[in-house]
Amino acid sequence: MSDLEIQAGLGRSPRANRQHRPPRRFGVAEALAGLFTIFLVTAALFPALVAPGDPLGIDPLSAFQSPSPAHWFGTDESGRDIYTRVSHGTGSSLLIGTVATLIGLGLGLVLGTLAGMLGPIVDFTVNRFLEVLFAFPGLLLALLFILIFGPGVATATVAVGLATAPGYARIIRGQLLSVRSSAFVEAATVLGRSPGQILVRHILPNTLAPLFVLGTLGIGQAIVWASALSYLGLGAAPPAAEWGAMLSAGRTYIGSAWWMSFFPGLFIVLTAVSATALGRGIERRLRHA
Amino acid sequence: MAEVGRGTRVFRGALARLGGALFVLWMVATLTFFAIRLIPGDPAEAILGGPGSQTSPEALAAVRAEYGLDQPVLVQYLAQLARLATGDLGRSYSLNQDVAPLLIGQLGGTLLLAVLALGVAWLLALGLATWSTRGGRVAWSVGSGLEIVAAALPHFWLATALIVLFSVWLGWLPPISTPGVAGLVLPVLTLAVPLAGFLGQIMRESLLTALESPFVLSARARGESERGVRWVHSIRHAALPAISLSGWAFGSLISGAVVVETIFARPGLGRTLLNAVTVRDVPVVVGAVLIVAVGYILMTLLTDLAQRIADPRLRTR
Amino acid sequence: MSDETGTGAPAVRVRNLVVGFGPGGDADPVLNGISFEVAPGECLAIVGESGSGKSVTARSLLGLAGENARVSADELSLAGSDVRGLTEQHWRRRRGRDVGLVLQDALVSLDPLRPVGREIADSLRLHTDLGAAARHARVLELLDRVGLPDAATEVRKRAGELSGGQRQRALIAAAIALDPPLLIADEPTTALDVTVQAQILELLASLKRAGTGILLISHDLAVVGRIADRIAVLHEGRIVEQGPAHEMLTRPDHPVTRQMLAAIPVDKPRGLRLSVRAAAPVSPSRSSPALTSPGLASPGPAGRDAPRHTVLEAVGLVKRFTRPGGAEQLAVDGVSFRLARGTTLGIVGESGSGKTTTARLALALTRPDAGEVRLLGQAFSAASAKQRRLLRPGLGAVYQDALSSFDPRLSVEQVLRDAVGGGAGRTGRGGASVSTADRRRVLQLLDAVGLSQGLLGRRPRSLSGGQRQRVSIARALASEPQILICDEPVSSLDVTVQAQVLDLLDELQRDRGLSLLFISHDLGVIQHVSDQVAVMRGGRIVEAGDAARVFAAPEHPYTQDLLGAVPRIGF
Amino acid sequence: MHLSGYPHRASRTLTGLVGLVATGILLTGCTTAESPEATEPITGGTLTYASGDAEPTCLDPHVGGNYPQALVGSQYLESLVSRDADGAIIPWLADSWTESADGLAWDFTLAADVNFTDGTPLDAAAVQANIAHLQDPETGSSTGYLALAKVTGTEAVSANVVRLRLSEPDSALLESLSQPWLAIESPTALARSQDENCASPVGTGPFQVEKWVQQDSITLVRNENYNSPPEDAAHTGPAYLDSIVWRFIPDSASRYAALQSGDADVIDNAQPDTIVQAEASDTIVHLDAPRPGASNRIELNSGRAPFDDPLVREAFIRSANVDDAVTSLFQGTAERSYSALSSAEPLAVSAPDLFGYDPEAASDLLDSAGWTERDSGGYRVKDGERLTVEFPVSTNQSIPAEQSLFEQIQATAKETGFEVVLSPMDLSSWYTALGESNYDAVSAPYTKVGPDVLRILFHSDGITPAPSGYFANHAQVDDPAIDALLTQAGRVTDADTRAALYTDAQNTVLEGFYILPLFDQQNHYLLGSDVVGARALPTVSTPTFYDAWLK
Repeated sequence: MSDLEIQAGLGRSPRANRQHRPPRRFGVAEALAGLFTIFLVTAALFPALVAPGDPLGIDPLSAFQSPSPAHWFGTDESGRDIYTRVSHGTGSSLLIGTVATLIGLGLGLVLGTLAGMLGPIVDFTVNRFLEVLFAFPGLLLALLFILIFGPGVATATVAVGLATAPGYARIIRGQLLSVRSSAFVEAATVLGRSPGQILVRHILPNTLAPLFVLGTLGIGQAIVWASALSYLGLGAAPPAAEWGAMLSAGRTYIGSAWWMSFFPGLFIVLTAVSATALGRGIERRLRHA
Repeated sequence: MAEVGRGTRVFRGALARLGGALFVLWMVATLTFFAIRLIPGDPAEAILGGPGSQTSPEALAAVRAEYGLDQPVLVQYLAQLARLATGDLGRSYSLNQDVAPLLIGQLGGTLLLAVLALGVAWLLALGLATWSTRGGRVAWSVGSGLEIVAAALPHFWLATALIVLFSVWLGWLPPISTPGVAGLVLPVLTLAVPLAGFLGQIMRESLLTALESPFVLSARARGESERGVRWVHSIRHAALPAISLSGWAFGSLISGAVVVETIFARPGLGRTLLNAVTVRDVPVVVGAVLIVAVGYILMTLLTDLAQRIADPRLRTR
Repeated sequence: MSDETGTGAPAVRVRNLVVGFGPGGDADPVLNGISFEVAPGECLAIVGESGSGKSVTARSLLGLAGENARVSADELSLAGSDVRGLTEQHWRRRRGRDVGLVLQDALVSLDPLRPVGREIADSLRLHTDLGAAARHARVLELLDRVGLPDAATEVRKRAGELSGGQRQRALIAAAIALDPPLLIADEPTTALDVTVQAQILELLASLKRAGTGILLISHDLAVVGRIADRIAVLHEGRIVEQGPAHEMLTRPDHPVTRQMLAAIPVDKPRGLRLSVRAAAPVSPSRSSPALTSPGLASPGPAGRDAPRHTVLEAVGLVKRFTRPGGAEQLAVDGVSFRLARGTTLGIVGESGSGKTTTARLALALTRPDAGEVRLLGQAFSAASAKQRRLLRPGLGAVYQDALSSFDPRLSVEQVLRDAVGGGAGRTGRGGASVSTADRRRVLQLLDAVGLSQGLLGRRPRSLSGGQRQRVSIARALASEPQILICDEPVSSLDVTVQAQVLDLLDELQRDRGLSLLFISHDLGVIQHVSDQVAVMRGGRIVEAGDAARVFAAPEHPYTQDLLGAVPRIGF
Repeated sequence: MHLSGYPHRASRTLTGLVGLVATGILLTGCTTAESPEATEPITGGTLTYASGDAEPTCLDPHVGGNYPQALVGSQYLESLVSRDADGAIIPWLADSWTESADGLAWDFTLAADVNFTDGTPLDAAAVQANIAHLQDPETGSSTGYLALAKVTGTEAVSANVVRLRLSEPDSALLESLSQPWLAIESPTALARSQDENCASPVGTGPFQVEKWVQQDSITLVRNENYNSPPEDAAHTGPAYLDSIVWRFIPDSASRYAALQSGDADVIDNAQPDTIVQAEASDTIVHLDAPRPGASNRIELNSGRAPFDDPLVREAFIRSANVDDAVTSLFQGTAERSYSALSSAEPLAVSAPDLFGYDPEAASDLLDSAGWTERDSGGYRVKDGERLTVEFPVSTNQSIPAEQSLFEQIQATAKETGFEVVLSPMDLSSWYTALGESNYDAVSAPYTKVGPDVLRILFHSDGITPAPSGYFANHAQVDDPAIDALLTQAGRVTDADTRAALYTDAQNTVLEGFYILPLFDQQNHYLLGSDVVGARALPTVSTPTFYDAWLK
């Protein structure tokens, strides 16, 4: 199991029941998540739009200022505006999250497809391999990877990707197997379709459709992980405006300047939450539409 | 199916599982061994204090001989396996002591932390799940909202927040691990809350499925009270999937321990591991990874067992 | 059955019961003013099709209609006392004591994690102050009463470890633990095989004789005919007709009742229409058109009496499965049959008899461990994959669960296009290779199965069961096959819808000279559709032959049991 | 190798000659300043010390020899001599000493009836064993080893008089011997395996090692038979405290929180912001004990472009706005330094005018140095080469505030056109970077008492790595004139001559713009107000709790 499998699994919850669950309409949560995501994407693509300032521009004499109209999120030890930094950090954080997720998905897709398509022997082997990978809890796999290739944003990103791959692989495999054994694939066989046609027409589309959702859920987790690595001083390095790095820098001053670590952390959490909310929303729409 | 047949099958199943576990262990060892080969630089030099310290050729040669680094890789690999089999995890570069006893010493604290956190997470999750399904859209939304947020909380941020709140502002709890129980509260909470987020989501889903299922209807039709329906019938169904997650939970707890032990200055596997990584202390890292892997495997075996106990259906199949 | 009503207050009396859900509930209630009563020792059957409001009725009598349900009635009394506006606590005291409930599928109606003994003891625990020992004794007594042999061991088993019949008995035992004056049985036998069904009905009848009032809820007139004293036909939230069972079954007034009766295939000669002749209604139509008097349909095409040559032949099929545990199981054990052109071969058997495996073998979806399937005189199961693919167009298939046999991503049109356009699948989403020819074929197919073009854009998920089955038939016909293999094509449908589908198949067979391999657990259906019959049990064909002969004079005892168990109208 | 944990620095420290250590125990912001000594000391209690330094891998400071070892070692080990607050050498384990006329032999008379905590008596043989242990390559001593570089042999003149023979006069000898890294340990204990001795070294100190739980804490208990306090101690006889629990809490925030919550009584490596808070609070006492030796400075690698050009070095120094940074980051807890030496050094030459922030001057200098164009990034360019400054930062050795300081220098220097590439790295990578001379600027704090530190830092010998692989002359100053001055100063015994020589040397270095001085090496302790009588040893400013007691 992996947090992804859980997240993904939850999307597939049984049909709603009046008594206990609210109708699966487009909820307020999803709306908010959507808005925040729009903000994030804007900040990532055009940071200047949401925060005109220079994320690295120092102003020693106005250091450690608490949140104020002038500095919404306050300033850090070098007088840099936290809001500006957080906004400009969005880009790198999202990038890290996305790339890591893509790596994870990519590997997962390869492994999953091998296991799902190439018959029992390959399946068995891949499964064992996955079991082995699962024996390294995510962060450990990442740490091991960093031990080998040294710290840094790039390695951290790949590390997170690697750490999440097994989860994806297992989901994809499961999806593949269930689709392959599904009645409509059989029906297609009965219609005299060749395995190739069935693969293209039915199996792949039905397997890959959920990946988008998975990705959305994954990005949130990936960002949390990557920032954890940065926090441990193994990822992005200051003064880079990366959330995790900012947070760890801010922690030194937690007693005197809580805002330095609060806001970057807040953004990490909100991002992850939005990703989850959106992912679930999309999932439901895919299922009950 | 004949009772005899079942008995033998169960036995065979146990054997198979054990074999699988051993295989995984072996693979883990192998994987790490060859992964370590990828580390740039001369291991012998690393052993002699890492890069930067310019070591005499003689010393290097000596170390190579001692660690068999002059042997062909395959020989080294087998030697490594042999050492591992005898529980010898090598010697730490940075701490100048044998890895096995060092890590074993650290293991206790981490396990205590993990077990407590798991327990607390369970309670939190169960409580939230049952409360949020008590009825009403508000409870539902609040419950699921809390869980999603909890699941998204990074340990390092949560820990900081808790310290600021309970230690700095309220001054109720020590910000670092102290021998007493008080010192455990914050670390355990930090680990438990995000986990509870995940477990809670699972539990509520399965709790709802149970509550909506016919057997609950027939229970109600027998005059079962709401409490009865929950605690006699639904709760076990809610627990099942969460039990099956324990293996994963253990993993995530270990990951969390790395951060938590560092922040709360708790001695433990995670902190040792992190230090080892930052100073590139290969034997310690490998040792820690192996130990965790063993733990994970044991955990999954236990999980299997627990599931069988909790869900009779698995026994008959 | 006699009509004599027990003394004392009726077990339940309902007058003008109205139940609505949600905001618009009052505007369009699910139950719209129904009234009935059940006396002790009497059995009232409420019969209706899915969506008619049967289950809501049952739940309303238990105060379990649901949180957001609005229940109102001029009278609603259990065992003589008014239960309107009872608080939850008061309801709890009555449930299980004044009224017991038996649900359809005991596998899910009993807690799979608890021993049935505990489930049964629940009501005792809740309503009496019996000690554990006393409860245990009572449980054994109950199990004995519902006819569960060696109860002592059964109590410790869980639902999953019991057979369907045992489960249902246990469930009934739980419901009657406190001898409630009223027992509500909601489709108690639907999921069961005929023989078991008969036994359960017999059990209910015995309870009735013992003085329990029974409210039997079912979609199947034939079933209720066995024990009901009175029958109420429920249609769209209203009781359209109510009266003594005997009259209702012999001299129905209301069209809906007639339609239902007509739809029962049992003892209806081959080719006799079961459904109303109309531009095949898309679902049990709200305004049911006038029923045309059932008459013999025109005898099929000359093909029927012409010398039959075999189109599909199975020779000594054997299929083994290995269970997870490693134990081997013979699913199909030396099955042979021939399907002659233009005829229908019905394969009947109870669950686990190997019917479905046989179907899959016939479709060459699984390889037989021994024996072979020959299609149109050519090796089929033995042929190479490529060869088989060339042969497949000669073979169409209709499945029990139509929905799952459609790619969830595709619309009706895409599904049919795929089927029509041969390799059309190659070009991504169906729309890509729009050939007007394909389009025309799709429309023809729709027309053939009596579906309107309006459905083309819909997803199968949004169709009714009948419509789905029609679509899957249309798909099966796309390749102009000579053979249709139907695996339980109607068993998940309402009787009237079933009737329509059966008629449709019959028409198609006549118009196109199709040969049908028709597999079902329902003897009635098989009897109605088959020229030849094969009765399967434990993977073997125990009896086969001309349908008329087998049904008239069954030779094998098992066949006799089956036939005996078939619920029939008429006394 | 000597690892030092975040946020500590100065893991290699040689201590040498001369100089007063201002161990001003500034009890700032402390309302308990109503002279604690007024109340009678209370015996008993356990003091919890939370260190931000990395946990030593060996508790015997002979092995390796870094500051973390010195910190804890000062509690249970003692040296032959010590220093008082005025910087004068005072007797400790040695009552007295004499230097031969040629300065090639020193005789130390040892204090009478002092025993190690294992019962072994302190005698000449014991000292000989220690010197031998320090000089034995197997021991792997770095600091002690180099401090004894000039010691060629020892002999026991009598049971309690030991003689050290030197290859050449060494006026730094006494200071060297005063350091914790050259503390005297029980020869019996030293005879054990190194692992054993690392786990529980045996000395003569007021406390002794009871148990060491790796990765957690070291427990020290009172030495009941203690009888060898240094002259400047406040009392005699055993210490007041029953025991000391020595914990390692790398996270500065946790550390300070622990002090606030009373889970720790003393913490080191206090961060500026916490110091400010402490001074505001009335429950926490601030003890500022800056380290002797070099100031905390950035060294510019004159060994390679672009800093091989003095103009560029000056330009860089002028372009860095250090003053504002120090103000904002250290919030008044640190004084800006304009000298190569710690302000603790009387001979320190301070040249404020050389290190002022002056962007205009900086860009003029660059122009004249030929770095005229600017590229799209606004950085200076010369023959297609960008004006880049590689600046490896050891996360172990530079506290966060310092790292922030570098970031600010990076920012201000950018305006002038320097691209400063800060690369935080772990210690071993950092050493590698230095070893490969793959840097243009670096901050490597260096603790060594007395101006002799200049020889280590700026003598061209310091460019070629020592056997251990470490080299100290990061500025890669290769100037015969400076070499001559420093070598001579290392030998002469006449104070004035030495002063003159060192002054010349410093001026040459400063005017060569080899270094950018920042501030004294910070060394701040915070004490709970219930802790009375704790002080820092005037040697290398490590704390001692011999006189300390808990209210």
